[in-house]
Amino acid sequence: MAIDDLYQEILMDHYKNPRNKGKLHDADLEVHAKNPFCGDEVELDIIWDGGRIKDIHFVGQGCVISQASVSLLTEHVKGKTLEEIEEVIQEFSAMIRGELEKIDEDKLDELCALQGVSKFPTRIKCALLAWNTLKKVVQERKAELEGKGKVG
Amino acid sequence: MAIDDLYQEILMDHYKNPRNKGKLHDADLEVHAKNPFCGDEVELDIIWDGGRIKDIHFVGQGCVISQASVSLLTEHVKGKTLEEIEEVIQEFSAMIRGELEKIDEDKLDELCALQGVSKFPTRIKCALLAWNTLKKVVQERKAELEGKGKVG
Amino acid sequence: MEIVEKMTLNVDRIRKDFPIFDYPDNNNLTYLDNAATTQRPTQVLEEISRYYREYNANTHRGAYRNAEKATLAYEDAREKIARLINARSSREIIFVRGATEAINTAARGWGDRFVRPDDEILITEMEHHSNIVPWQMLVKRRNARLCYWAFDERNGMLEPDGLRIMLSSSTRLLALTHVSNALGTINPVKEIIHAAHARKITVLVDAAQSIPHMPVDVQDLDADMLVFSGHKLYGPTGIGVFYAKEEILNAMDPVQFGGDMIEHVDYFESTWNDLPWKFEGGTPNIAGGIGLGAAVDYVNQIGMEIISGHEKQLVQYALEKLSGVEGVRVYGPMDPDQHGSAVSFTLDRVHPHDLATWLDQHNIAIRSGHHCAQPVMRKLGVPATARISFGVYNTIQEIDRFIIALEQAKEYFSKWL
Amino acid sequence: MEIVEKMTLNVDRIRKDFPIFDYPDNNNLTYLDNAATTQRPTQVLEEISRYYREYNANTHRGAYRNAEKATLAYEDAREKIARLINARSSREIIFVRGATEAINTAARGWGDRFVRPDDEILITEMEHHSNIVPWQMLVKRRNARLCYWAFDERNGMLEPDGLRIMLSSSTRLLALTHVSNALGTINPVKEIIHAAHARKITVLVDAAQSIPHMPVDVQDLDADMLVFSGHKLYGPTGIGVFYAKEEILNAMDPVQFGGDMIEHVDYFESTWNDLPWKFEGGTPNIAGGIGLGAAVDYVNQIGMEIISGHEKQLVQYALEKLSGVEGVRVYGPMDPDQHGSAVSFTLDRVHPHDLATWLDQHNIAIRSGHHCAQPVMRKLGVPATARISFGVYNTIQEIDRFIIALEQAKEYFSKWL
Ligand SMILES: Cc1ncc(COP(=O)(O)O)c(C=O)c1O
Ligand SMILES: Cc1ncc(COP(=O)(O)O)c(C=O)c1O
Repeated sequence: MAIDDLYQEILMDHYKNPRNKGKLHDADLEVHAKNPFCGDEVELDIIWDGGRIKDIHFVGQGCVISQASVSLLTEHVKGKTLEEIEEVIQEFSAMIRGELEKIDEDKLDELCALQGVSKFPTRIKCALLAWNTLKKVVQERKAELEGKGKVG
Repeated sequence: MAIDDLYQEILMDHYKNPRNKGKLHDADLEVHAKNPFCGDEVELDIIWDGGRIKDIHFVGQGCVISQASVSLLTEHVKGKTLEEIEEVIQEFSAMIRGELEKIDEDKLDELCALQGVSKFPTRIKCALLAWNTLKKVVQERKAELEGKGKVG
Repeated sequence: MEIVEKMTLNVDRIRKDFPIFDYPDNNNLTYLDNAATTQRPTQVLEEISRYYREYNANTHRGAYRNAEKATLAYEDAREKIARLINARSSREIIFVRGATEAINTAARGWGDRFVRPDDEILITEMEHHSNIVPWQMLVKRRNARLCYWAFDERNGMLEPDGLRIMLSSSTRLLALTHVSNALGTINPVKEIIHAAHARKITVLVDAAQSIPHMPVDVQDLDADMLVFSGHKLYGPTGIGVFYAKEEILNAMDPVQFGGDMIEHVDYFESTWNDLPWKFEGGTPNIAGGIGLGAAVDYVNQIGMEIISGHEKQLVQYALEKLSGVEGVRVYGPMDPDQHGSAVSFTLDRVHPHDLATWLDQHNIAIRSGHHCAQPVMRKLGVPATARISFGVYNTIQEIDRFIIALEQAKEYFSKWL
Repeated sequence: MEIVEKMTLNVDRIRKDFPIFDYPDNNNLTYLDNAATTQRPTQVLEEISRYYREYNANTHRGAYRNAEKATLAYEDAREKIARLINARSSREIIFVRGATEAINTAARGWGDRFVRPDDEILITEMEHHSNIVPWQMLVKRRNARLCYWAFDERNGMLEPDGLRIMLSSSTRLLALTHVSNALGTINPVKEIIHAAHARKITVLVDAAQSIPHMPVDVQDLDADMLVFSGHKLYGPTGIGVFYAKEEILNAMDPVQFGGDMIEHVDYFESTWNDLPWKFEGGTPNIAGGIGLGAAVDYVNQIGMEIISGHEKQLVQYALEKLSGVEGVRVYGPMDPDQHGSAVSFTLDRVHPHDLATWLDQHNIAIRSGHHCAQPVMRKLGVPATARISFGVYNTIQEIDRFIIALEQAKEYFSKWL
């Protein structure tokens, strides 16, 4: 449990130079997530392209883990389909919770930089804050598209 | 702490043949006392004669200790002045609570039969139920008479 | 499907888990007041001690390891309780001080929100004060009405057609006890809930006297809300459970406002945290929750079916023996299948309180009084009863010892009376 | 009159009383999160254990010896608490779960009864959520108004003329913290109460952060109501105190209805038991009460003046050292005489949560977050702060260790940021 396992260089870089940060003014959707116990806040702005995320930005403040995690999230899900995103969320969450026996580096790619969080249980919520919110968003989008008969 | 220390013959006799039991229909005052934890209830009916209790009866149901105690109370305070009664109440309560070094047998007389209660803390409330009520009654009577300038 | 063998308990081994029986001053204690509170096994005490000595910290808020450990242990206990009563999720388990606080939470959080003027709250005549007074106060606040479902004083059973008579179109809630602490009656709550639901009536079950003594499955019963106390389930004092279906908890208002139950606090408005924390304002009884989790482990390890079978034998034996004592009157059902682990009785001409003192001198602890059920006493026409009640560690021999002492008490007092 | 010598504490000996510091996995723990919860000394744990192992029984109801013993121990703890805060009588001491439940009890039992439409409730901007949200909800229920007394963000002190400005003829209650958990500010509650009483305004003091750290005398302060939590005073979780003057308690309505708090229960009406039990519905946290009594004995045996003096030294040292670290910003008063045992700060460019994790790796436990005081954070313009807070067992060496680790953290993170 060395501290460097947690604060990997990639994360520090994303914290310092966050990707896709700032409001998307023509967003289809704007959702807020908040960790009531530490005050971290994140807003996700999303533009849909049918069953895909066409663009995604975030606004927020918080610790290295939560901010790097959401910055990586935006990079990782942009352009993906709802199904692909669900798969990543599932895999990523399992990694963070320490439930994966073997991490699929191909699938998670840069996200692997957050694998150290699993050894710091007090930080799991920080890493998952934006992801849990996105999970709900994706579910709702799927339901919406199904309602319109546009999915499948 | 033999059981016979508690259940003295005098008490059994008062339980079986309570003195001054039954309503006093021309009472000046009727007060109720209740032990919420065991359901024992006692009603005291009192006729005043200035600063004295002229007559006192009780109605109630309960255990040997509470009923013998109130029966003895009526015998012991009838005809006494408020000051005398306060003194007995004080002495009696101290005996029951086990706070007396030496029991004044002259003063307490038959009431000494209840001294075993001090060794049975679960029964102290039973023994004091009627006495605590009488204490308040006497205080109020004194205040009333003082208000009328009749005491002293 | 598990097959439950009709095993008998190794009570000798179980008694060794309970330090109270080894304490010299207690001198061979026969403890028959389990309906008031049970004893706690070493396993529970050690778990509490472990929390305080090894990882004591506040929950949910800390950014260091012991805080996380404490949070996990506390939330793990919640999971254990959810499994014990087969809740759909641990979000449905709210930690409170005990059954009383749970019912008060329901009356404020659900009642103040959903009970309208002239609505009826139906309770039974055999409720504990904790399942009476919160509803008396609710109906006063809401201008609603309280109604009673009567029981038959001859056998302690609810009047069979009571529900049909009592349920009206304005009945909003039925709150009733699973097992009566004053009569021992086991109520057929599953059937009752079914009938109430047919009329869209919400049902709260007071399981304070059933959870410790028999398997209880909230989904099978389809209970909307259910409450119990940890201290009657071999757990610590100051902890209990308010269970309610998730949709009910979502619709209800929280009752304790403050730290941990909020999401966002602005100057004039606040929003609430997710379930179950929405209902847990302030630092919780962390050691209590963890201890209750250990108590659940303890009963699971023995097996609730087995505990239940053991206690049924004790109840059956006690009912038989007590009925055989001349001058004894037993209240409640005489059929052990309808009788929970508490047996209420009176002995002619001997007041229950005198009897209790007499038995205490023989190191037999029983309860005397109104058992916080004054309406039951009034109905039975007695000021008080004596009550014996069983736990996993009680034995047939203890009942024998109690019966002998009871006979002696009768003899002692009849000398005089 | 006792003469209090300015003794210094033998902290080494005191640390031996706290098993947490001996537990190997805790590996030389520096515990600086005492404002969240303190550690418990062996003396408290043993007293709890003694109750469970030797005389475990329910209180107030039993007719056997252990029930009486348990009742006496529980009521004796109440006496100890009455003496600790110099209450007129133990009837003024109500056991609750903690400060949060105490404030909720005041808001329901006093507020719902006495607050009228358009009345004002005045609180300060530096309150803990537990002293904000119950009043937000009360004013909604009663159509009353909530007002805030501002503090100066530069020094964490209440605006000096705030009271004069804020108090109006419709102010009914002032609820304020004695010591702020987020800023450390010690408020001059005695003078404030005096000014409020001149206008017949009732005052509730949140003493959660003062009782464990300084002598508090309710008669000297003339506080109408005062609340605190046992777990911050070296006592168990799940127990705390609601103090109010006897005439206030008599006038208030009870809030928890059920067993033990009633005198008489009829079908539709009930009457209440005497004080303090009128407010204690249901089986109480008996072990918690007894444990809190033992905690009071523990602090008395050391001496509250001495604890207070010791902690003042720590605070003074911490304020000095922290201010010396470049990039650190300390909140709240810089004068140690106006600063309670909690010190809040931020470190430039390092988020408090990251700092806390970093320190945790060095076995230093601090708090990071909004400290359940979101309005304070908003006023300071930060999302969160880091906070260190002291107890009787902390030392100057631990502060040194913390400062060194803080410097290292700064270096570590500035490598990147
Ligand atoms: C049937 C029943 N309901 C409620 C209660 C109240 O439980 P507690 O005092 O633990 O809140 C009891 C216990 O006395 C009980 O027997
Ligand atoms: C000032 C203040 N008030 C109230 C509370 C609430 O105390 P509890 O969580 O023990 O109810 C706290 C503790 O967090 C506090 O610091």
